[in-house]
Amino acid sequence: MPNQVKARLQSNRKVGEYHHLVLAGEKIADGVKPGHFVSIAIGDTNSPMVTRRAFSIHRATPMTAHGSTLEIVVHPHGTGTDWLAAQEVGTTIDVISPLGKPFALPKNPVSCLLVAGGYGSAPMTFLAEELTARGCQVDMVFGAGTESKLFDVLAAKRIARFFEVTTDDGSSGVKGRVSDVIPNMFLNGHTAVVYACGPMPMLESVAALAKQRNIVSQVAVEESMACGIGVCMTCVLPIVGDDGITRMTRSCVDGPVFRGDRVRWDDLGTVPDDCLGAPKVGGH
Amino acid sequence: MPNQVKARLQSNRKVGEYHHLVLAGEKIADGVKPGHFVSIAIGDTNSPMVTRRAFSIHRATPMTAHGSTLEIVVHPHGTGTDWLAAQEVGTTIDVISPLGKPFALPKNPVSCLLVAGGYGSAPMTFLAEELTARGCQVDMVFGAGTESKLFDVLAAKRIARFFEVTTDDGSSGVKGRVSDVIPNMFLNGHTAVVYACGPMPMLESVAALAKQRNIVSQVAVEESMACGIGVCMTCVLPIVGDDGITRMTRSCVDGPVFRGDRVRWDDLGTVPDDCLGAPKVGGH
Amino acid sequence: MAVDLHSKLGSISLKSPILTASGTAASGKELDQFFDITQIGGIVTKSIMLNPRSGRATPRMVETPSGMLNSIGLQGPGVDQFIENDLRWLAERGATTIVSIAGNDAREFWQVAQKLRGHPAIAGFEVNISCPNVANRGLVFACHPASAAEVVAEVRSAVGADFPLFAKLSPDVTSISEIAYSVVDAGANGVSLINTLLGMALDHRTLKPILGGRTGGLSGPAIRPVAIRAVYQVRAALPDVPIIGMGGIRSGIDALEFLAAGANAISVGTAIFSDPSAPMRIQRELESEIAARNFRSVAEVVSIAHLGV
Amino acid sequence: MAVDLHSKLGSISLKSPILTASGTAASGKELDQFFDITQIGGIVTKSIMLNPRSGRATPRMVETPSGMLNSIGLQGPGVDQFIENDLRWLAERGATTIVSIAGNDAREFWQVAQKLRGHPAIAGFEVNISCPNVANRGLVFACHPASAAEVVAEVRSAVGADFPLFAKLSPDVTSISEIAYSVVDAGANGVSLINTLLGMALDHRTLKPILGGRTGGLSGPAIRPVAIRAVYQVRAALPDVPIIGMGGIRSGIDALEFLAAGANAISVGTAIFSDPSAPMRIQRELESEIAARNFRSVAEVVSIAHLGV
Ligand SMILES: Cc1cc2nc3c(=O)[nH]c(=O)nc-3n(C[C@H](O)[C@H](O)[C@H](O)COP(=O)(O)OP(=O)(O)OC[C@H]3O[C@@H](n4cnc5c(N)ncnc54)[C@H](O)[C@@H]3O)c2cc1C
Ligand SMILES: Cc1cc2nc3c(=O)[nH]c(=O)nc-3n(C[C@H](O)[C@H](O)[C@H](O)COP(=O)(O)OP(=O)(O)OC[C@H]3O[C@@H](n4cnc5c(N)ncnc54)[C@H](O)[C@@H]3O)c2cc1C
Ligand SMILES: Cc1cc2nc3c(=O)[nH]c(=O)nc-3n(C[C@H](O)[C@H](O)[C@H](O)COP(=O)(O)O)c2cc1C
Ligand SMILES: Cc1cc2nc3c(=O)[nH]c(=O)nc-3n(C[C@H](O)[C@H](O)[C@H](O)COP(=O)(O)O)c2cc1C
Ligand code: FES
Ligand code: FES
Repeated sequence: MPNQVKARLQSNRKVGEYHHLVLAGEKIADGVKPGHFVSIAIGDTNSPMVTRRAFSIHRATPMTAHGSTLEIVVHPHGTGTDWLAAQEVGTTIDVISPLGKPFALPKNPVSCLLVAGGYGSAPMTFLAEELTARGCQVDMVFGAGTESKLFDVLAAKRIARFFEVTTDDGSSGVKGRVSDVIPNMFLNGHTAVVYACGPMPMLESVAALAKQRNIVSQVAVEESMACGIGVCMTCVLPIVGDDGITRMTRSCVDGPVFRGDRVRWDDLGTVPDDCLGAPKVGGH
Repeated sequence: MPNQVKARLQSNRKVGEYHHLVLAGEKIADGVKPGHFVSIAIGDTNSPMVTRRAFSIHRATPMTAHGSTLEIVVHPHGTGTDWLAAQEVGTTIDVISPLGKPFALPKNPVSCLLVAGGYGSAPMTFLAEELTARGCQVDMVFGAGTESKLFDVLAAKRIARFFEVTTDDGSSGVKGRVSDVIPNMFLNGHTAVVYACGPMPMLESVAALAKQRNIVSQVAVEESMACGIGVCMTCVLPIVGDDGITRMTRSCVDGPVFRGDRVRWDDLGTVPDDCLGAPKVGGH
Repeated sequence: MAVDLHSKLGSISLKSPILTASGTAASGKELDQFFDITQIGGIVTKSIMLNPRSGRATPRMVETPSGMLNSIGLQGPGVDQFIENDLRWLAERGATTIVSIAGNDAREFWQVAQKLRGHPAIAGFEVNISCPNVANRGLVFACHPASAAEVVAEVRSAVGADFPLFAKLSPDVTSISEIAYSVVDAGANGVSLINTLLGMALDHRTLKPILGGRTGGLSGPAIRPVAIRAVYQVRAALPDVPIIGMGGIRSGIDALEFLAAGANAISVGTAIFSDPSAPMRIQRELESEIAARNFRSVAEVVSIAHLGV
Repeated sequence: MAVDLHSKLGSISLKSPILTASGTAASGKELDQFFDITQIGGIVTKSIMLNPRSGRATPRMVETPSGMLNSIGLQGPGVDQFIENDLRWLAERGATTIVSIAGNDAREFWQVAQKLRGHPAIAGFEVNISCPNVANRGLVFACHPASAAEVVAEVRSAVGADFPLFAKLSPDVTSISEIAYSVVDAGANGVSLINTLLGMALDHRTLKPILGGRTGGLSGPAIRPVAIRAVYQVRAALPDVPIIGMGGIRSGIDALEFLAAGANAISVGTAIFSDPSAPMRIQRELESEIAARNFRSVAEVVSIAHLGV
């Protein structure tokens, strides 16, 4: 059950190309699990920006000195994220938390690989801790275009058994993409479950690699959202249900985490003909 | 010739219900005379507020340590003025200065009465100094609803020969309106020219009182403006020209200062039938 | 001073004039997490069609200055599922419910209405003849008096005489009053004004339309002046017809503007996206705006802009 | 990499696609204090009528979310004064000039055109058949194909065959493509899209319409998605007709969006009010936006949104 909280911006620290924000407020950390996200209102009541912005929860800490806190990682690259990254400590931020379905955790202490692209690493150390607490083995791989777009590498090094970094330009770790190193990590780690958060093409490749090896994949997708709470039908993508039927499914309430093998990767941005209620010829 | 200046907010001081702002920038004070006004853009380039805001120039000081400076007095009571009053020292403000036609100054050293209502006192000490420099006698009267809406009283006391204050609630000076004290000040001061800046009803009464005694009146009107530079035709009011013909006249370029006897006070907010190009029956 | 918020929408009496806008509140369940949906005037549900419908391809949304474009394309579960899940929940919850219905042709409207007629949970119908998110602009019934009237007549024949029926109109017409006449003439008890304006935005990288549906519906504060004008015009043309006003309402003063222009009730839409509790907040704000002007009831302010004009 | 900004607007060739929007730049004299008006594509002058005209009562402006309403009502000195003062100045200044003309009936349009025909300073006419600020909505010629065509035909007969003539259309119609067809059919070389949307706002204190004219025209970024849609639709319907696009343009990327949607040139209007040098700034920004996408000329980006659709 999400709470709408007028939070206080406790800290705003630039980390590479991102900003690490700490938000404090009553109930802001209640019920938060790895994979949950928050939505944040942009600007004042007269703001020309009428939709909220979504951010993965990096960390949630109930009951600190300043009440509960919640941490996010912001990549400023548009009007709203620029605004948020520019806010000063002390400002009041309208936050709704938690939103969405979190990562499903394995019942048994199995070996897990956590794959992140860019700010997709935001929820990963949080997830790694939960998994470790359940006795799971945790391996991790972070990929990014360049070093300044990597986040939380030190924490990952600390918590992961095997940890790899890839960058497109080779400025850090292996030059290349996460998909170049994942196969070996699957082998060395005897991976049972792979978790991924990052750009859609990366998620697709992770899901494909996992499928080849019958590894369960859990991917956190990123679709454009207007409401973030399930009322507008903006954030849908074609997902295959337990009944084998494909539906245009809301990623804000039924996701953002989906099983990788349930996402119709080839049909993203379309409505597959076999999708429930797909348009007849001539379209809707 | 107006300059568009990216000015630096040098100081922002609350004075009663107003904010006294000092703006610094190259050329910002060039050619400024009492009665000129500036226009200020509100918010950033994505601002939902698409029109500028107009403010009388309180003071203009070419060539200080920080370049030229310009001072205005802001009454925060709407989205734009609230925004401006809330800006912090150091912010960049987009200012166009100077705009409009200033107060006409008498050729000879005559006796002048300066009448202000509310923030209408902003340009008055500036005007008083110019008049004094020309050897004119300067009397002043400031009126407001209540004491906290009076501005610059000390400066006025210093420079004026006779000075009166009126407030509707009697919290300062005479309880009542400026029009209650003006007749006596005309007498005692042997007023030849009266200058007025403030709410339209006040300007109307000043113009009427002046007319009765064949005193020349110069009033700075306040009409809602979209452009402030003469291109949009928003800020018009019915003014009688030298040729005796009434025209809907732009207050941003042909005003804001008009001779009181040229303003069609009874017809404000209408288009008089005898106005040039007035609509036939059925309207435009 | 307490304000009487009760509103009469034709034969429907509402706790308050604040409704949700169709398609921005689903069926109320999600919003009920943020405020008690039984405490506002009512819920107008997402337009429902006969069969399950996938809606359009993504992207379905673009933010624009003080507004947004959407091209959802009436995604929904179909009327049977809607009755079984959404309507049942609304009934149990006890929320005043206005059901929005849509169809590809007049017959489908009739079929949907048939299935819903007489359902105890339904206080009235909003007939969405103005959705811009259809492949064929010709399918925007509200663009033509005749097709608009035909649909309304069909629905009327299905739901029975004088069951509350509101026709939702499009602002993308030469004369909205003309359309309003025709739908009232065809049996609508009232009209809902306005649906979104047809708009488009291009992707700054590809320079192609962003939306999967290419065009989309413009909503939010940006369109409020158009909506106020539409309500004012239709109120002037049809002095006694109940009007549900909407378009960019995000505060109590906005809501008051619509009431004064002639709306008997108002719907909150896009504002919900930035503030899920907007309908409740706006209801509180409206109450104090009314009180601040020394009125005692909503009834006193409805259409007041037309007095002495 | 240098970008070739030259634009062809039918037979008019422009230094750049950036024009001013009629009624937001007067006749260019005031703007010339802020930037050299001969360095942009051209000036579209305030719509001029036969006789001096007072315009409507004040207030004439309301700011709205990301836009504004105006009810100026075509205030102007009349065509004779316009020729003697404004046109003379523009001629001396050497600015490319498109003269916007208006009238209360087709005959007045003809009379105004007669007086202006053949004037050496005039590169083309924009026929304003879409001003919403007229007492009688029936007078908005652009709302009806027949009346729109009639006015255009009259002006055509006055200015002589194939002298550049642009009909300025209103978005407040059911089908803007239909109107575009009819005016081109009647002899317009091209169309200007869009004029303002009819809107209204109420005074929060009195709860009555703020504007002296009650209704007004909505302009500014708020309407940009409607304008882009209109340009895209008309370009799709009339692939070869020159289009002047406008509506909420305040940056180079906005201008690029209009060109890609199908405009051959664009007009900057409301943006001038917040930034008098906007046309020049937007021209610079447009140049770098085009270069950043590795295009070499304006011609390459015009209508590009329609490629492979
Ligand atoms: C579940 C989820 C988790 C996310 N986690 C993070 C995170 O941890 N850190 C981070 O920096 N970003 C994250 N994003 C992406 C972030 O929400 C977008 O970058 C942001 O909304 C863009 O806003 P803008 O104002 O910068 O861009 P604009 O282009 O101004 O946004 C305009 C509109 O489009 C929507 N939009 C645009 N791009 C995206 C996108 N990629 N995803 C969703 N909505 C979009 C915005 O919400 C807004 O409504 C996440 C998105 C989702 C859906
Ligand atoms: C020549 C001139 C000199 C002025 N001098 C001062 C001054 O020294 N100090 C001061 O505090 N105010 C002054 N004003 C008034 C000031 O411009 C308005 O109070 C201000 O524009 C209101 O903006 P807002 O955002 O608070 O209100 P809003 O209601 O948000 O303004 C909306 C729109 O209406 C216009 N508007 C609203 N009220 C007025 C008004 N009274 N006059 C002109 N435009 C208006 C605004 O410019 C804006 O375009 C002056 C106005 C003029 C014309
Ligand atoms: C995402 C979205 C979906 C909508 N879906 C519907 C719909 O299904 N049926 C309908 O009649 N109107 C629909 N509308 C229109 C709204 O009900 C409303 O008429 C319009 O958005 C104007 O109000 P607003 O500015 O407050 O949002 C939708 C609007 C949005 C933004
Ligand atoms: C104050 C004002 C006056 C206008 N006067 C005219 C006019 O005289 N003739 C005309 O064709 N359009 C007129 N317009 C409409 C503009 O030319 C333009 O079509 C419209 O404002 C949309 O562009 P914008 O959003 O960039 O302003 C006027 C617009 C404004 C804001
Ligand atoms: S963003 Fe509105 S339903 Fe998911
Ligand atoms: S404000 Fe535009 S002409 Fe005066």
